[in-house]
Amino acid sequence: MAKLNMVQALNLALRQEMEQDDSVIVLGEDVGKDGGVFRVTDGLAEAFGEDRSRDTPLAESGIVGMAVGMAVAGLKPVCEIQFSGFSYHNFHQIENHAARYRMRSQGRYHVPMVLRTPYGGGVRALEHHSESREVYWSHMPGVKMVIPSSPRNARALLVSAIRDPDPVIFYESKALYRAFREEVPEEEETFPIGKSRRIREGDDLTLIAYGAMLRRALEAAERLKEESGIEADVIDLLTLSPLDDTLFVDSVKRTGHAVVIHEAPLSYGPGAEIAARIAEKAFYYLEAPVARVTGYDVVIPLFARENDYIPSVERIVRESRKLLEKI
Amino acid sequence: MAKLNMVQALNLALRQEMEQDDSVIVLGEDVGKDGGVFRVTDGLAEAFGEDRSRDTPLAESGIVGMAVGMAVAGLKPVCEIQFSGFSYHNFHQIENHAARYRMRSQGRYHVPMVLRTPYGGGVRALEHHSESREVYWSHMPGVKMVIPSSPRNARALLVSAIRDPDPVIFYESKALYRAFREEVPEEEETFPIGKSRRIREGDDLTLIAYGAMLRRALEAAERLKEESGIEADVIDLLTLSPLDDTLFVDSVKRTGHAVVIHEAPLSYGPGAEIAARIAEKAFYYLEAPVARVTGYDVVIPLFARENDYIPSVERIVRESRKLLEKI
Amino acid sequence: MPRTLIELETKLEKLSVLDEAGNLDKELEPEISDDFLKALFRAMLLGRRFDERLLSLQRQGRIGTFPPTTGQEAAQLGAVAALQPEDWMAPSFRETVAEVWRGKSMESIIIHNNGFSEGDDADAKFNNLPVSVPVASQTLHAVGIAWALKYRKMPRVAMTFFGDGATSEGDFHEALNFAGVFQVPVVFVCQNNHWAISVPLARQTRSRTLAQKAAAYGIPGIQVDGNDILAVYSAAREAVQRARDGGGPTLIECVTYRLQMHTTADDPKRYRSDEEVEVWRKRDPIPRFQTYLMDKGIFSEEDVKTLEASIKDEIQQAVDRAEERMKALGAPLTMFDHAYATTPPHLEEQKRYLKTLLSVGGKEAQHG
Amino acid sequence: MPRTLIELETKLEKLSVLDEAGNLDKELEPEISDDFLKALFRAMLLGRRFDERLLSLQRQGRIGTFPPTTGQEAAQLGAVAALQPEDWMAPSFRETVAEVWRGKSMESIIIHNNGFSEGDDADAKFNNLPVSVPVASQTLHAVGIAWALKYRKMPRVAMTFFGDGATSEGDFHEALNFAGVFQVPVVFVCQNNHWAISVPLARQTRSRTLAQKAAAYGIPGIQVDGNDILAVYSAAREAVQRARDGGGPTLIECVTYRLQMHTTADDPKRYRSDEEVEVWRKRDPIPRFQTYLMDKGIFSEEDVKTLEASIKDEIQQAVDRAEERMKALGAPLTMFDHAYATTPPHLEEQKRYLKTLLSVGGKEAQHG
Ligand SMILES: Cc1ncc(C[n+]2csc(CCOP(=O)(O)OP(=O)(O)O)c2C)c(N)n1
Ligand SMILES: Cc1ncc(C[n+]2csc(CCOP(=O)(O)OP(=O)(O)O)c2C)c(N)n1
Ligand SMILES: [Mg+2]
Ligand SMILES: [Mg+2]
Repeated sequence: MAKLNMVQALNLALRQEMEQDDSVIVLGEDVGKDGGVFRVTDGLAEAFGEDRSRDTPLAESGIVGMAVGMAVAGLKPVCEIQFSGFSYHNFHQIENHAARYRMRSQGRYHVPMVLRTPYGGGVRALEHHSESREVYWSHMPGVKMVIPSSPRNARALLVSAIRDPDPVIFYESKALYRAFREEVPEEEETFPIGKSRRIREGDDLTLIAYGAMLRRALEAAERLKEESGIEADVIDLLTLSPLDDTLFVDSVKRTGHAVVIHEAPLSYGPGAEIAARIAEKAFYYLEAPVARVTGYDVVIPLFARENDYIPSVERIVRESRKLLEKI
Repeated sequence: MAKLNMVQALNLALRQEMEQDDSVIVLGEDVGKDGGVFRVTDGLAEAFGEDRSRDTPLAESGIVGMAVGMAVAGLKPVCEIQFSGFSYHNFHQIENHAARYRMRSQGRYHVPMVLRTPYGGGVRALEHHSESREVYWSHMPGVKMVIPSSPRNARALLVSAIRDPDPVIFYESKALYRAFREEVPEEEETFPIGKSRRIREGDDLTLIAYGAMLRRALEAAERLKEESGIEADVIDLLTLSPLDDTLFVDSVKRTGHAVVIHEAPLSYGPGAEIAARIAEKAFYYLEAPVARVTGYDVVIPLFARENDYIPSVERIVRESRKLLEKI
Repeated sequence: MPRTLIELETKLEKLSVLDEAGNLDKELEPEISDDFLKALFRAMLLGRRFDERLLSLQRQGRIGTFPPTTGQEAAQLGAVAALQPEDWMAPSFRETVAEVWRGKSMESIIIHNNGFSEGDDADAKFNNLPVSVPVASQTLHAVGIAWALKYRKMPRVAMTFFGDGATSEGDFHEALNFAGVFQVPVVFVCQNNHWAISVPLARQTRSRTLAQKAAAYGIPGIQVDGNDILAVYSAAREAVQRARDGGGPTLIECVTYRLQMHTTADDPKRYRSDEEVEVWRKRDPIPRFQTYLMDKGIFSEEDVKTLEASIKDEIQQAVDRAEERMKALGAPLTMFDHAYATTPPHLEEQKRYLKTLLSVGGKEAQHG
Repeated sequence: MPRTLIELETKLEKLSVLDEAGNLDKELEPEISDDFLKALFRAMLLGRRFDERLLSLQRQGRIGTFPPTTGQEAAQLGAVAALQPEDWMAPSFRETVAEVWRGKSMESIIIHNNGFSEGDDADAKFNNLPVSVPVASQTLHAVGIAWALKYRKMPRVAMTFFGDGATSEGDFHEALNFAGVFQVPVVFVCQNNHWAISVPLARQTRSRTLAQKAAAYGIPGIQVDGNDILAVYSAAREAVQRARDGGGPTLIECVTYRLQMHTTADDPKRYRSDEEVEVWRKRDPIPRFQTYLMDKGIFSEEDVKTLEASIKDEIQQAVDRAEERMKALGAPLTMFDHAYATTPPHLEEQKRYLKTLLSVGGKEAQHG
């Protein structure tokens, strides 16, 4: 097992899938020689040829619309959209087509494509390079929405996404790309799309997060324990749609308290669905309303202020304590 | 006062605003001679000239991007996107620009535009002509999201939207366009964006709806009363963003029970935010979880089956009863 | 330089073979077997009669809204006639005539027009995409398919259809540009029927032809008389052959006219004059082609009569079969069937819920 | 017809005035006053030195990522030099030199490059849009502005900038098409710097020039040597004049080269050779223009030295002022300030919440 950061882990997933299956085609802006602006596709064009890690003209709808056609014709395209802030350009190709060819053709055609794109703040980037809009894709019928939180699960989930017969939107946290390394086995590893994971056990409180916020939730859990003896259960959602509510609902049944954390804006954000599900499925166990620790309902500010926007460990700790004091 | 259907009421709003203010410009596909495929802009080109009700080439990003520029330069464009199913083509122009020029320019520029578009099912239309995706816009910082439920409030809200200094997404229910008539005063009438309305009073249950579903909620309330003596408070949201939670939270504090109804899919739908807000602000009053009566998490089926997708009065009644039995 | 003109890398041409009266430009006459010519004529006539029948069904409330094809038969058929079944077709929404040529049953079309997804089945022998309503969006799918064909070294091509209005969409631009850059085997067939609902061509673009838009992508463009099936076929055959031979994409503009309303929900009197329609009625592609066949001596007035009768029959049978089949359709639970390869738990749950609703209340429980 | 060539309605041209060595084509020399020529030269040199300084600030961690302009000064300045202050400019993200010409302070640019929205202020005398990061999207805003100018019968024009890569985006296509149809006063300036990050022009489009894309919209297109400020200025002045006179839009392709990295986060060694860069270094727009000015006898080596000193000073002052001003910036609550004209209740609530957070924990409460 090698210790890899998330960029390397994703690269490993792509490389191995491309080796095994020549229908896997990477395409996007600068994914060829340049290896992607974050280097996730580094070396793929050299290893597999330019057609397998295909630089495209600068047009997101073109990339995704072309991928839809490739997928319908039997390939497994993995598109890279350079930043999720530019994935709105291809929104109609996903909503109107990738998500629907199976239904529209009564099952004759389907769209086994992946749309990888970096999301989220924390890397001192320009406007449009730091936002979180996972709800747009999570609410969309016909697609799946996945957000890994570590090198190892990123690799396993990307392999599963590539093999999935339906379109998968795959958000990669820029803040996590090179944040830390993890043992990632050389052997094939997959992780089922549509399953969440318990990362830490505790009976006092349930922390629910995904992507970059999972790490903060874990740190917050450690501090809650150290500073106040509070034991938090931590759930990593990993897939936002279809949403696996079994683990967090069970957890809340034990803890009676939940905090959901995300970078996306509060209103109509992912936390709303989590809170609604918990209320629906664990109402009589809840001792306080689900707390939402999230971005604010404004565009994430330019980078000098972005850390005041993104939920901090301190803030998670504070809201968790507040929640428990209410008991 | 004339009795107008919603199409006529919207036309009145446009006509009067255009009369008063020559910076109001209607633009879109077929809004000129044809008067719009639903005739909302009927007669405007004749009355005000072709430049004031401007047919454009067939390109939604073009329409909206151009409107952003017009608005920045001091006009008040009112775009029509022929069906909300094609508004994803201009998604990036709203998310990346309309919603941000004020912020990006530190207040120097702003975008006083309206994007009108028909949404929702119930008129036996083709694919892409029947869906509800109001969440996409409601979650988006920097825009406002309005959905009227009757001719009179449609007219008043459209006037307010046109005068609003910020971008407003204005969803018009196709099912309501010609569903019924209402007295609409000739004199100017506005309705504040960001305010909900109580439409019916009752102490047993709160029904929360908007757009086409408001009528079904009201009908359900009547049936609940007649058949079971249940008195429902009915709240018409009218604006989804910024969301006015005061009325429905107060209501739930009295009734202890809430049902939220929408055509949009369940997961990450508008109902999730409503349920989360109620839990946050009226937790200790809630006697049961907020019930969500919504579309399913699939693309709305072609029209032969659309009525099995859209919440029916019967279904609202049933879920309301179930909720109260749980007391 | 200094101040010089830019030379284009590919040709932009115009082509016409049969004139309005059916007179032939002998030099340009394509070689087509008599049987194939007759098959084309039958398909044109069938397309026309089926369109008329759909219109009357719609007026009787027996089908929903649909987009008529009358007047555009030559443009559609001339293009698809150049394809093999295993070639791909990515239609827009107004290619009923082309779809029927490529194995789609009229019965399915009626069922689709009644809002049943079951009408979206297709003959497995042909690689046809289902209709695509969002204007121009399917052109990119054709490019993706063509990319896959090239990658797999398959001797096949993709052909995509779209209207004059569609050329204004960003997707059209991105599709042609990608096709040019990747030199994939795709043929772009624009049915320039002069109207995008109420918007005339002159307000859609300032370019004098649509074919010249090919210059922006460094690919060949050709404008043909779209009511002249021989011209359309010649251009399509050439483009398909070039694509099959690795010569990359072509843009074909078929100049034609929509003689009917945009869809049955549209009233063209609001935006265009009867005189304009009359001018184009005289350019009807069917009589012109008939004259050619008769002049050629391979077709008689008698043949036309026999043909009309057999077509009438075929259409009636399709209507009957469709109406019979639809009686058995309508079970709402199928809405969950083709959402994903495997129905995820939350959809199973929703499906069970709807099933319960239906069982408690019967139909009434659901409908508002 | 039958088979003929399509004739275009407008001209597609190429233009060059000064060659690489600074030699003049006398016939094409535009009339420009000496003072204006000198002002242009100063702006070019200032642009170059400021870019160099930004690069060193970035390498020292004193500013964030930014897109360098070195090599593209003539393309930008030649174009904006044809505008009046009240004309509108809709830049992309790489028009720093043009922005400074049009009243934007270097101080603001530094502040913006440090992630402070306060750097997005602008000189009220000039109608400049803020930078637009989503490639090509701003071209539509320019069309909308030009539409408004025409509607208001104002004798002003809009000019928008974008790159070679931008021509692939759907928005570029929609913008040019709308501009053509509406015949609005807009000038599209493409800085073809041969690269879109790592993608070379040849993979961006198959068309030999970008100027010829104008043919798709029935508007004039011209390709100019973008490192020749006299050529750029001539073409821009002509296009601006035509637009002002009601003659509609023009597409100008400025052939230039990005001598530096795409942004400071980019490593061009991964995708292009030093040799290629060297070829273009010889075509640097600045020495060429300097030669012209010297040949013309209105500028000496001595003048250059004086100029360099004054520029160095000006830049240093801007850096100092920016660093001073930034000390007072950073209050996070401003993130709520320009969301809407009136802050809605839920944002007031969120603002209060953040205020509380900041007050209880100080900075530490917030930062992760
Ligand atoms: C993206 C998109 N925008 C708008 C529509 C609504 N619409 C359907 S057909 C049509 C006009 C299409 O014109 P054209 O491309 O010329 O094709 P034609 O209808 O003439 O065959 C419009 C505006 C749509 N289906 N898709
Ligand atoms: C819509 C969109 N997609 C992708 C990007 C990321 N990106 C920024 S600049 C750039 C290349 C732009 O190339 P070009 O238009 O030639 O301009 P240049 O950078 O050369 O000035 C890309 C891909 C973006 N900013 N916007
Ligand atoms: Mg048309
Ligand atoms: Mg470039």
